Amino acid sequence: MMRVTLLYFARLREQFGTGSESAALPSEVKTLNDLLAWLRARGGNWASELAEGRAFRLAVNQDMVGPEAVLNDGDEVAIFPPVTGG
Amino acid sequence: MMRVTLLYFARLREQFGTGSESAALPSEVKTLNDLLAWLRARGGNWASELAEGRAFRLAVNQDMVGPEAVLNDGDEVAIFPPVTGG
Amino acid sequence: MKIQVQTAPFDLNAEVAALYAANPKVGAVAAFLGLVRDVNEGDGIATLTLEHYPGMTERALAKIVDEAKGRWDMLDCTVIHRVGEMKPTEPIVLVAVASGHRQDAFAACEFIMDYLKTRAPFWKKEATPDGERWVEARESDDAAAARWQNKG
Amino acid sequence: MKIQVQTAPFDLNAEVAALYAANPKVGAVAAFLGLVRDVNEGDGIATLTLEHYPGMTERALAKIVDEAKGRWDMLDCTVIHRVGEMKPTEPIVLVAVASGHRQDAFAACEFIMDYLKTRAPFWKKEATPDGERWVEARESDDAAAARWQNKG
Repeated sequence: MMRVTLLYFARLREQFGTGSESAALPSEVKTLNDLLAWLRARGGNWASELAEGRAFRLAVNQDMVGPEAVLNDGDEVAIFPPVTGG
Repeated sequence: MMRVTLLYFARLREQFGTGSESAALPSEVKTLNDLLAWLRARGGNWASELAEGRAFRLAVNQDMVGPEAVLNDGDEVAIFPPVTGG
Repeated sequence: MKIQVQTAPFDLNAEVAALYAANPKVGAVAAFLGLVRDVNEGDGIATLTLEHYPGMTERALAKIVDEAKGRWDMLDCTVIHRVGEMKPTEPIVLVAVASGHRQDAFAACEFIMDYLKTRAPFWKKEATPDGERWVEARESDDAAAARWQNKG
Repeated sequence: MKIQVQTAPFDLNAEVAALYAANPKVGAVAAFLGLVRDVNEGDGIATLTLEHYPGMTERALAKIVDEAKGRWDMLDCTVIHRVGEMKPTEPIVLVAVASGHRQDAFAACEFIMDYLKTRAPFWKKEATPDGERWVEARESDDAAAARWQNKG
Protein backbone atom coordinates (compact mmCIF):
# COMPACT_ATOMS: atom_id res chain seq x y z
CA MET A 1 0.00 0.00 0.00
CA MET A 2 1.28 3.43 -1.03
CA ARG A 3 0.83 6.63 0.97
CA VAL A 4 1.05 10.01 -0.82
CA THR A 5 0.43 13.63 0.09
CA LEU A 6 -2.17 15.30 -2.11
CA LEU A 7 -2.16 19.09 -2.53
CA TYR A 8 -4.88 21.19 -4.16
CA PHE A 9 -4.57 24.83 -5.13
CA ALA A 10 -6.73 27.79 -6.15
CA ARG A 11 -10.16 26.86 -7.54
CA LEU A 12 -9.60 23.15 -6.87
CA ARG A 13 -8.68 23.84 -3.23
CA GLU A 14 -11.95 25.73 -2.85
CA GLN A 15 -14.08 23.17 -4.69
CA PHE A 16 -12.64 20.25 -2.74
CA GLY A 17 -12.88 22.12 0.55
CA THR A 18 -9.30 21.26 1.47
CA GLY A 19 -5.76 22.19 0.48
CA SER A 20 -4.11 18.92 1.39
CA GLU A 21 -4.66 15.37 2.52
CA SER A 22 -2.60 12.30 3.23
CA ALA A 23 -4.00 9.43 1.15
CA ALA A 24 -3.48 5.68 1.45
CA LEU A 25 -3.87 4.46 -2.12
CA PRO A 26 -5.22 1.03 -3.03
CA SER A 27 -2.69 -1.21 -4.78
CA GLU A 28 -4.32 -0.78 -8.21
CA VAL A 29 -3.37 2.94 -8.20
CA LYS A 30 0.02 3.01 -9.94
CA THR A 31 -0.03 6.18 -12.08
CA LEU A 32 -1.48 9.67 -11.92
CA ASN A 33 -4.20 8.51 -14.30
CA ASP A 34 -5.13 5.81 -11.77
CA LEU A 35 -5.07 8.38 -8.98
CA LEU A 36 -7.40 10.68 -10.92
CA ALA A 37 -9.85 7.81 -11.50
CA TRP A 38 -9.72 6.99 -7.78
CA LEU A 39 -10.43 10.64 -6.86
CA ARG A 40 -13.26 10.92 -9.40
CA ALA A 41 -14.92 7.92 -7.76
CA ARG A 42 -15.53 10.16 -4.74
CA GLY A 43 -18.23 11.82 -6.84
CA GLY A 44 -19.49 15.41 -6.44
CA ASN A 45 -16.92 18.12 -7.13
CA TRP A 46 -14.20 15.47 -7.37
CA ALA A 47 -15.94 13.89 -10.33
CA SER A 48 -16.82 17.17 -12.04
CA GLU A 49 -13.58 19.12 -11.50
CA LEU A 50 -11.35 16.22 -12.51
CA ALA A 51 -13.56 15.02 -15.39
CA GLU A 52 -11.85 14.20 -18.69
CA GLY A 53 -11.55 17.35 -20.74
CA ARG A 54 -11.33 19.72 -17.74
CA ALA A 55 -8.17 21.81 -17.68
CA PHE A 56 -5.95 21.03 -14.72
CA ARG A 57 -2.24 20.45 -14.18
CA LEU A 58 -0.34 17.80 -12.24
CA ALA A 59 2.94 17.90 -10.35
CA VAL A 60 4.82 15.14 -8.56
CA ASN A 61 7.42 16.20 -6.02
CA GLN A 62 7.13 19.77 -7.32
CA ASP A 63 7.79 19.04 -10.99
CA MET A 64 4.99 19.30 -13.55
CA VAL A 65 4.35 15.90 -15.13
CA GLY A 66 1.83 14.23 -17.42
CA PRO A 67 -0.96 11.88 -16.24
CA GLU A 68 1.03 8.79 -17.26
CA ALA A 69 3.61 9.45 -14.50
CA VAL A 70 4.15 6.53 -12.10
CA LEU A 71 3.62 7.16 -8.37
CA ASN A 72 5.93 6.13 -5.57
CA ASP A 73 5.38 5.81 -1.86
CA GLY A 74 5.82 9.16 -0.11
CA ASP A 75 5.30 11.28 -3.24
CA GLU A 76 3.93 14.82 -2.98
CA VAL A 77 1.25 15.04 -5.66
CA ALA A 78 -0.32 18.39 -6.56
CA ILE A 79 -3.39 19.03 -8.69
CA PHE A 80 -4.14 22.58 -9.73
CA PRO A 81 -5.72 24.77 -12.41
CA PRO A 82 -3.56 26.13 -15.27
CA VAL A 83 -1.31 28.78 -13.72
CA THR A 84 -2.04 32.51 -14.00
CA GLY A 85 0.88 34.34 -12.40
CA GLY A 86 3.02 37.17 -13.68
CA MET B 1 24.03 82.67 -53.78
CA MET B 2 22.94 80.33 -50.98
CA ARG B 3 24.07 80.58 -47.37
CA VAL B 4 23.86 77.51 -45.11
CA THR B 5 25.01 76.61 -41.61
CA LEU B 6 27.35 73.62 -41.53
CA LEU B 7 27.67 71.54 -38.35
CA TYR B 8 30.27 68.86 -37.65
CA PHE B 9 30.17 66.37 -34.79
CA ALA B 10 32.42 63.93 -32.96
CA ARG B 11 35.46 62.75 -34.97
CA LEU B 12 34.64 65.09 -37.87
CA ARG B 13 34.40 68.08 -35.54
CA GLU B 14 37.87 67.24 -34.23
CA GLN B 15 39.40 66.56 -37.66
CA PHE B 16 38.01 69.74 -39.16
CA GLY B 17 38.99 71.78 -36.10
CA THR B 18 35.54 73.36 -35.89
CA GLY B 19 31.99 72.42 -34.89
CA SER B 20 30.19 74.88 -37.13
CA GLU B 21 30.57 77.43 -39.86
CA SER B 22 28.38 79.67 -41.94
CA ALA B 23 29.09 78.97 -45.59
CA ALA B 24 28.26 81.00 -48.70
CA LEU B 25 27.91 78.37 -51.42
CA PRO B 26 28.75 78.99 -55.09
CA SER B 27 25.74 78.70 -57.39
CA GLU B 28 26.79 75.29 -58.75
CA VAL B 29 26.26 73.72 -55.30
CA LYS B 30 22.65 72.49 -55.43
CA THR B 31 22.65 69.17 -53.56
CA LEU B 32 24.47 67.57 -50.63
CA ASN B 33 26.62 65.71 -53.16
CA ASP B 34 27.66 69.06 -54.61
CA LEU B 35 28.35 70.39 -51.10
CA LEU B 36 30.55 67.38 -50.30
CA ALA B 37 32.54 67.90 -53.49
CA TRP B 38 32.97 71.57 -52.60
CA LEU B 39 34.20 70.68 -49.08
CA ARG B 40 36.58 68.00 -50.40
CA ALA B 41 38.15 70.64 -52.62
CA ARG B 42 39.49 72.25 -49.43
CA GLY B 43 41.97 69.35 -49.32
CA GLY B 44 43.62 67.94 -46.18
CA ASN B 45 41.27 66.38 -43.65
CA TRP B 46 38.28 67.65 -45.65
CA ALA B 47 39.32 65.55 -48.62
CA SER B 48 40.26 62.48 -46.60
CA GLU B 49 37.37 62.40 -44.11
CA LEU B 50 34.72 63.05 -46.76
CA ALA B 51 36.27 60.80 -49.43
CA GLU B 52 33.98 58.42 -51.32
CA GLY B 53 33.64 55.22 -49.34
CA ARG B 54 34.17 56.83 -45.93
CA ALA B 55 31.30 56.27 -43.51
CA PHE B 56 29.53 59.47 -42.55
CA ARG B 57 25.94 60.61 -42.21
CA LEU B 58 24.13 63.72 -43.39
CA ALA B 59 21.23 65.68 -41.93
CA VAL B 60 19.40 68.70 -43.29
CA ASN B 61 17.38 70.72 -40.80
CA GLN B 62 17.81 67.92 -38.25
CA ASP B 63 16.49 65.08 -40.38
CA MET B 64 18.83 62.42 -41.73
CA VAL B 65 18.85 62.48 -45.54
CA GLY B 66 20.74 60.94 -48.41
CA PRO B 67 23.45 62.78 -50.45
CA GLU B 68 21.01 63.48 -53.30
CA ALA B 69 19.01 65.89 -51.10
CA VAL B 70 18.58 69.39 -52.55
CA LEU B 71 19.79 72.35 -50.46
CA ASN B 72 17.88 75.54 -49.77
CA ASP B 73 19.00 78.91 -48.54
CA GLY B 74 19.21 78.97 -44.74
CA ASP B 75 19.44 75.22 -44.30
CA GLU B 76 21.17 73.70 -41.30
CA VAL B 77 23.38 70.96 -42.70
CA ALA B 78 25.12 68.48 -40.39
CA ILE B 79 27.84 65.98 -41.27
CA PHE B 80 28.75 63.37 -38.70
CA PRO B 81 30.07 59.83 -38.20
CA PRO B 82 27.62 56.91 -37.86
CA VAL B 83 25.95 57.32 -34.48
CA THR B 84 27.00 55.30 -31.43
CA GLY B 85 24.59 56.19 -28.63
CA GLY B 86 22.59 54.00 -26.31
CA MET C 1 20.75 34.92 -9.37
CA LYS C 2 18.01 35.96 -6.97
CA ILE C 3 14.61 34.30 -6.92
CA GLN C 4 12.13 35.41 -4.34
CA VAL C 5 8.44 35.06 -3.50
CA GLN C 6 7.19 37.63 -1.02
CA THR C 7 4.14 39.57 0.12
CA ALA C 8 6.01 42.87 0.58
CA PRO C 9 6.55 45.39 -2.23
CA PHE C 10 10.06 45.59 -3.68
CA ASP C 11 12.39 48.47 -4.43
CA LEU C 12 13.05 48.62 -8.18
CA ASN C 13 16.11 50.90 -7.79
CA ALA C 14 17.75 48.60 -5.26
CA GLU C 15 16.96 45.41 -7.17
CA VAL C 16 18.22 46.72 -10.51
CA ALA C 17 21.29 48.43 -9.02
CA ALA C 18 22.23 45.12 -7.36
CA LEU C 19 22.55 43.64 -10.85
CA TYR C 20 24.99 46.18 -12.27
CA ALA C 21 26.53 48.45 -9.61
CA ALA C 22 29.25 45.98 -8.59
CA ASN C 23 29.85 44.48 -12.03
CA PRO C 24 31.35 46.71 -14.74
CA LYS C 25 30.93 43.89 -17.28
CA VAL C 26 27.19 44.64 -17.34
CA GLY C 27 26.32 46.77 -20.37
CA ALA C 28 22.58 46.16 -20.39
CA VAL C 29 19.73 45.48 -17.99
CA ALA C 30 16.30 44.57 -19.31
CA ALA C 31 13.59 44.71 -16.68
CA PHE C 32 9.92 43.83 -16.71
CA LEU C 33 7.31 44.93 -14.23
CA GLY C 34 3.84 43.34 -14.19
CA LEU C 35 1.14 45.44 -12.53
CA VAL C 36 -2.41 45.04 -11.23
CA ARG C 37 -4.86 46.63 -13.69
CA ASP C 38 -8.23 48.03 -12.65
CA VAL C 39 -10.13 46.27 -15.44
CA ASN C 40 -9.98 42.69 -16.69
CA GLU C 41 -12.33 41.03 -19.19
CA GLY C 42 -14.50 44.15 -19.02
CA ASP C 43 -15.03 44.15 -15.24
CA GLY C 44 -13.68 46.51 -12.61
CA ILE C 45 -11.05 45.00 -10.31
CA ALA C 46 -10.89 46.14 -6.69
CA THR C 47 -8.20 43.74 -5.53
CA LEU C 48 -6.14 40.87 -6.89
CA THR C 49 -5.06 38.03 -4.62
CA LEU C 50 -2.15 35.80 -5.61
CA GLU C 51 -1.87 32.24 -4.31
CA HIS C 52 1.13 30.01 -4.96
CA TYR C 53 2.60 26.58 -4.25
CA PRO C 54 5.42 27.21 -1.77
CA GLY C 55 8.50 25.20 -2.61
CA MET C 56 7.48 24.32 -6.13
CA THR C 57 7.27 28.01 -7.06
CA GLU C 58 10.92 28.69 -6.25
CA ARG C 59 11.91 25.41 -7.90
CA ALA C 60 9.98 26.20 -11.08
CA LEU C 61 11.41 29.73 -11.27
CA ALA C 62 14.96 28.41 -10.76
CA LYS C 63 14.47 25.95 -13.61
CA ILE C 64 13.20 28.70 -15.90
CA VAL C 65 16.16 30.94 -15.04
CA ASP C 66 18.58 28.03 -15.59
CA GLU C 67 17.08 27.40 -19.01
CA ALA C 68 17.48 31.09 -19.88
CA LYS C 69 21.14 30.97 -18.73
CA GLY C 70 21.74 28.07 -21.09
CA ARG C 71 20.35 30.04 -24.03
CA TRP C 72 21.68 33.56 -23.53
CA ASP C 73 24.68 35.37 -22.13
CA MET C 74 23.29 36.35 -18.70
CA LEU C 75 25.55 37.89 -16.07
CA ASP C 76 22.91 38.10 -13.36
CA CYS C 77 19.18 37.98 -12.91
CA THR C 78 16.50 38.78 -10.34
CA VAL C 79 12.97 37.40 -10.23
CA ILE C 80 10.65 38.67 -7.50
CA HIS C 81 7.00 37.63 -7.47
CA ARG C 82 4.58 38.93 -4.89
CA VAL C 83 1.74 36.92 -3.37
CA GLY C 84 -1.24 37.92 -1.24
CA GLU C 85 -3.64 40.80 -1.84
CA MET C 86 -2.78 43.72 -4.11
CA LYS C 87 -4.59 46.75 -5.51
CA PRO C 88 -4.59 48.26 -9.01
CA THR C 89 -1.28 49.97 -9.93
CA GLU C 90 0.68 47.76 -7.52
CA PRO C 91 3.60 45.80 -9.00
CA ILE C 92 3.09 42.01 -8.97
CA VAL C 93 6.30 40.75 -10.53
CA LEU C 94 9.78 41.95 -11.43
CA VAL C 95 12.08 40.12 -13.84
CA ALA C 96 15.41 41.86 -14.45
CA VAL C 97 18.30 40.43 -16.47
CA ALA C 98 21.84 41.83 -16.66
CA SER C 99 24.02 41.03 -19.65
CA GLY C 100 26.95 42.36 -21.63
CA HIS C 101 24.69 43.32 -24.53
CA ARG C 102 21.09 44.30 -24.99
CA GLN C 103 19.85 41.50 -27.24
CA ASP C 104 20.65 38.86 -24.63
CA ALA C 105 19.11 40.91 -21.83
CA PHE C 106 15.87 41.51 -23.74
CA ALA C 107 15.47 37.94 -24.97
CA ALA C 108 16.22 36.33 -21.61
CA CYS C 109 13.88 38.71 -19.77
CA GLU C 110 10.99 38.07 -22.16
CA PHE C 111 11.65 34.30 -22.15
CA ILE C 112 11.58 34.18 -18.35
CA MET C 113 8.30 36.11 -18.27
CA ASP C 114 6.68 33.87 -20.90
CA TYR C 115 7.72 30.71 -19.09
CA LEU C 116 6.79 32.09 -15.68
CA LYS C 117 3.28 32.76 -17.04
CA THR C 118 2.78 29.12 -18.03
CA ARG C 119 5.03 27.10 -15.69
CA ALA C 120 5.29 28.78 -12.30
CA PRO C 121 2.49 27.79 -9.91
CA PHE C 122 0.77 31.09 -9.18
CA TRP C 123 -2.97 31.71 -9.37
CA LYS C 124 -4.84 35.00 -9.44
CA LYS C 125 -8.21 35.69 -7.91
CA GLU C 126 -9.96 38.96 -8.73
CA ALA C 127 -12.48 40.85 -6.62
CA THR C 128 -15.06 42.42 -8.99
CA PRO C 129 -18.36 44.20 -8.24
CA ASP C 130 -20.07 40.81 -8.88
CA GLY C 131 -17.85 38.98 -6.39
CA GLU C 132 -14.62 37.04 -6.49
CA ARG C 133 -13.47 34.93 -9.41
CA TRP C 134 -10.37 32.97 -10.38
CA VAL C 135 -8.57 34.34 -13.41
CA GLU C 136 -8.65 31.93 -16.35
CA ALA C 137 -5.39 30.97 -18.04
CA ARG C 138 -4.93 32.52 -21.49
CA GLU C 139 -4.19 30.54 -24.61
CA SER C 140 -2.11 33.49 -25.80
CA ASP C 141 0.28 32.83 -22.90
CA ASP C 142 0.75 29.22 -24.01
CA ALA C 143 1.43 30.48 -27.53
CA ALA C 144 3.94 33.04 -26.23
CA ALA C 145 5.84 30.33 -24.35
CA ALA C 146 5.68 27.88 -27.26
CA ARG C 147 7.37 30.24 -29.71
CA TRP C 148 10.67 29.94 -27.77
CA GLN C 149 10.88 26.29 -28.77
CA ASN C 150 11.70 27.33 -32.32
CA LYS C 151 14.22 30.04 -31.67
CA GLY C 152 16.67 31.44 -29.20
CA MET D 1 5.68 60.65 -23.47
CA LYS D 2 8.86 62.03 -21.97
CA ILE D 3 12.03 62.46 -23.98
CA GLN D 4 15.01 64.00 -22.29
CA VAL D 5 18.73 64.50 -22.86
CA GLN D 6 20.63 65.42 -19.71
CA THR D 7 24.01 65.24 -18.01
CA ALA D 8 22.60 64.33 -14.58
CA PRO D 9 21.86 60.76 -13.48
CA PHE D 10 18.20 59.75 -13.36
CA ASP D 11 16.08 58.00 -10.74
CA LEU D 12 14.83 54.68 -12.13
CA ASN D 13 12.12 54.30 -9.44
CA ALA D 14 10.72 57.75 -10.08
CA GLU D 15 10.84 57.43 -13.87
CA VAL D 16 9.17 54.02 -13.96
CA ALA D 17 6.58 54.88 -11.29
CA ALA D 18 5.60 57.95 -13.34
CA LEU D 19 4.55 55.56 -16.12
CA TYR D 20 2.17 53.41 -14.07
CA ALA D 21 1.35 54.88 -10.66
CA ALA D 22 -1.40 57.18 -11.95
CA ASN D 23 -2.72 54.88 -14.66
CA PRO D 24 -4.41 51.62 -13.61
CA LYS D 25 -4.71 50.60 -17.29
CA VAL D 26 -0.97 49.83 -17.28
CA GLY D 27 -0.40 46.11 -16.85
CA ALA D 28 3.19 45.97 -18.04
CA VAL D 29 6.32 48.12 -18.06
CA ALA D 30 9.37 46.99 -20.02
CA ALA D 31 12.49 48.98 -19.19
CA PHE D 32 15.99 48.98 -20.60
CA LEU D 33 19.07 50.42 -18.98
CA GLY D 34 22.31 50.82 -20.94
CA LEU D 35 25.45 51.06 -18.81
CA VAL D 36 29.11 52.03 -19.20
CA ARG D 37 31.26 48.87 -19.26
CA ASP D 38 34.89 48.81 -18.12
CA VAL D 39 36.11 46.95 -21.20
CA ASN D 40 35.38 47.47 -24.91
CA GLU D 41 37.10 45.76 -27.83
CA GLY D 42 39.57 44.27 -25.35
CA ASP D 43 40.73 47.57 -23.84
CA GLY D 44 40.09 48.98 -20.39
CA ILE D 45 37.73 51.96 -20.28
CA ALA D 46 38.31 54.67 -17.67
CA THR D 47 35.60 57.06 -18.84
CA LEU D 48 33.07 57.37 -21.61
CA THR D 49 32.09 60.78 -22.97
CA LEU D 50 28.85 61.23 -24.88
CA GLU D 51 28.42 64.01 -27.42
CA HIS D 52 25.14 64.76 -29.18
CA TYR D 53 23.47 67.10 -31.66
CA PRO D 54 21.17 69.30 -29.54
CA GLY D 55 17.80 69.78 -31.19
CA MET D 56 18.15 66.95 -33.67
CA THR D 57 18.57 64.44 -30.84
CA GLU D 58 15.21 65.21 -29.27
CA ARG D 59 13.60 65.36 -32.71
CA ALA D 60 15.05 61.98 -33.73
CA LEU D 61 13.99 60.36 -30.45
CA ALA D 62 10.46 61.77 -30.79
CA LYS D 63 10.21 60.32 -34.31
CA ILE D 64 11.35 56.90 -33.07
CA VAL D 65 8.82 56.94 -30.23
CA ASP D 66 6.07 58.02 -32.64
CA GLU D 67 6.90 55.14 -34.93
CA ALA D 68 6.72 52.73 -31.98
CA LYS D 69 3.33 54.18 -30.98
CA GLY D 70 2.03 53.46 -34.46
CA ARG D 71 3.10 49.83 -34.25
CA TRP D 72 2.27 48.82 -30.68
CA ASP D 73 -0.26 49.55 -27.98
CA MET D 74 1.77 51.99 -25.85
CA LEU D 75 0.15 53.87 -22.97
CA ASP D 76 3.22 55.88 -22.04
CA CYS D 77 6.95 55.96 -22.57
CA THR D 78 10.08 57.59 -21.20
CA VAL D 79 13.42 57.95 -22.95
CA ILE D 80 16.27 59.55 -21.03
CA HIS D 81 19.75 59.68 -22.55
CA ARG D 82 22.68 61.11 -20.67
CA VAL D 83 25.51 63.09 -22.27
CA GLY D 84 28.89 64.22 -20.95
CA GLU D 85 31.45 62.14 -19.06
CA MET D 86 30.52 58.88 -17.33
CA LYS D 87 32.39 56.08 -15.56
CA PRO D 88 31.94 52.29 -15.75
CA THR D 89 28.71 51.03 -14.08
CA GLU D 90 26.98 54.39 -14.67
CA PRO D 91 23.66 54.26 -16.56
CA ILE D 92 23.78 55.94 -19.98
CA VAL D 93 20.24 55.48 -21.23
CA LEU D 94 16.80 54.49 -19.99
CA VAL D 95 13.96 53.43 -22.26
CA ALA D 96 10.77 52.45 -20.43
CA VAL D 97 7.46 51.59 -22.10
CA ALA D 98 4.10 51.16 -20.35
CA SER D 99 1.39 49.11 -22.00
CA GLY D 100 -1.68 47.04 -21.20
CA HIS D 101 0.15 43.81 -21.99
CA ARG D 102 3.71 42.59 -21.91
CA GLN D 103 4.24 41.73 -25.58
CA ASP D 104 3.63 45.33 -26.65
CA ALA D 105 5.81 46.70 -23.88
CA PHE D 106 8.74 44.41 -24.70
CA ALA D 107 8.55 44.90 -28.47
CA ALA D 108 8.21 48.69 -28.29
CA CYS D 109 11.07 49.01 -25.79
CA GLU D 110 13.43 46.87 -27.87
CA PHE D 111 12.40 48.66 -31.08
CA ILE D 112 13.09 52.08 -29.56
CA MET D 113 16.53 50.95 -28.36
CA ASP D 114 17.45 49.46 -31.75
CA TYR D 115 16.39 52.61 -33.58
CA LEU D 116 18.03 54.90 -31.03
CA LYS D 117 21.30 53.03 -31.63
CA THR D 118 21.24 53.75 -35.36
CA ARG D 119 19.23 56.98 -35.76
CA ALA D 120 19.71 59.24 -32.74
CA PRO D 121 22.74 61.53 -33.06
CA PHE D 122 24.89 60.50 -30.11
CA TRP D 123 28.60 59.69 -30.25
CA LYS D 124 30.76 57.92 -27.69
CA LYS D 125 34.40 58.62 -26.98
CA GLU D 126 36.31 56.22 -24.75
CA ALA D 127 39.33 56.97 -22.57
CA THR D 128 41.60 53.91 -22.65
CA PRO D 129 45.16 53.41 -21.30
CA ASP D 130 46.38 54.22 -24.86
CA GLY D 131 44.45 57.48 -25.02
CA GLU D 132 41.05 58.60 -26.24
CA ARG D 133 39.21 57.10 -29.20
CA TRP D 134 35.82 57.44 -30.84
CA VAL D 135 33.69 54.32 -30.64
CA GLU D 136 33.03 52.80 -34.06
CA ALA D 137 29.45 52.06 -35.10
CA ARG D 138 28.60 48.36 -35.13
CA GLU D 139 27.15 46.56 -38.11
CA SER D 140 25.22 44.40 -35.66
CA ASP D 141 23.27 47.51 -34.62
CA ASP D 142 22.27 48.19 -38.21
CA ALA D 143 21.15 44.57 -38.50
CA ALA D 144 19.17 44.83 -35.25
CA ALA D 145 17.33 47.91 -36.52
CA ALA D 146 16.74 46.42 -39.97
CA ARG D 147 14.92 43.36 -38.68
CA TRP D 148 11.98 45.55 -37.54
CA GLN D 149 11.24 46.34 -41.18
CA ASN D 150 9.95 42.81 -41.65
CA LYS D 151 7.86 42.40 -38.55
CA GLY D 152 6.00 44.14 -35.81
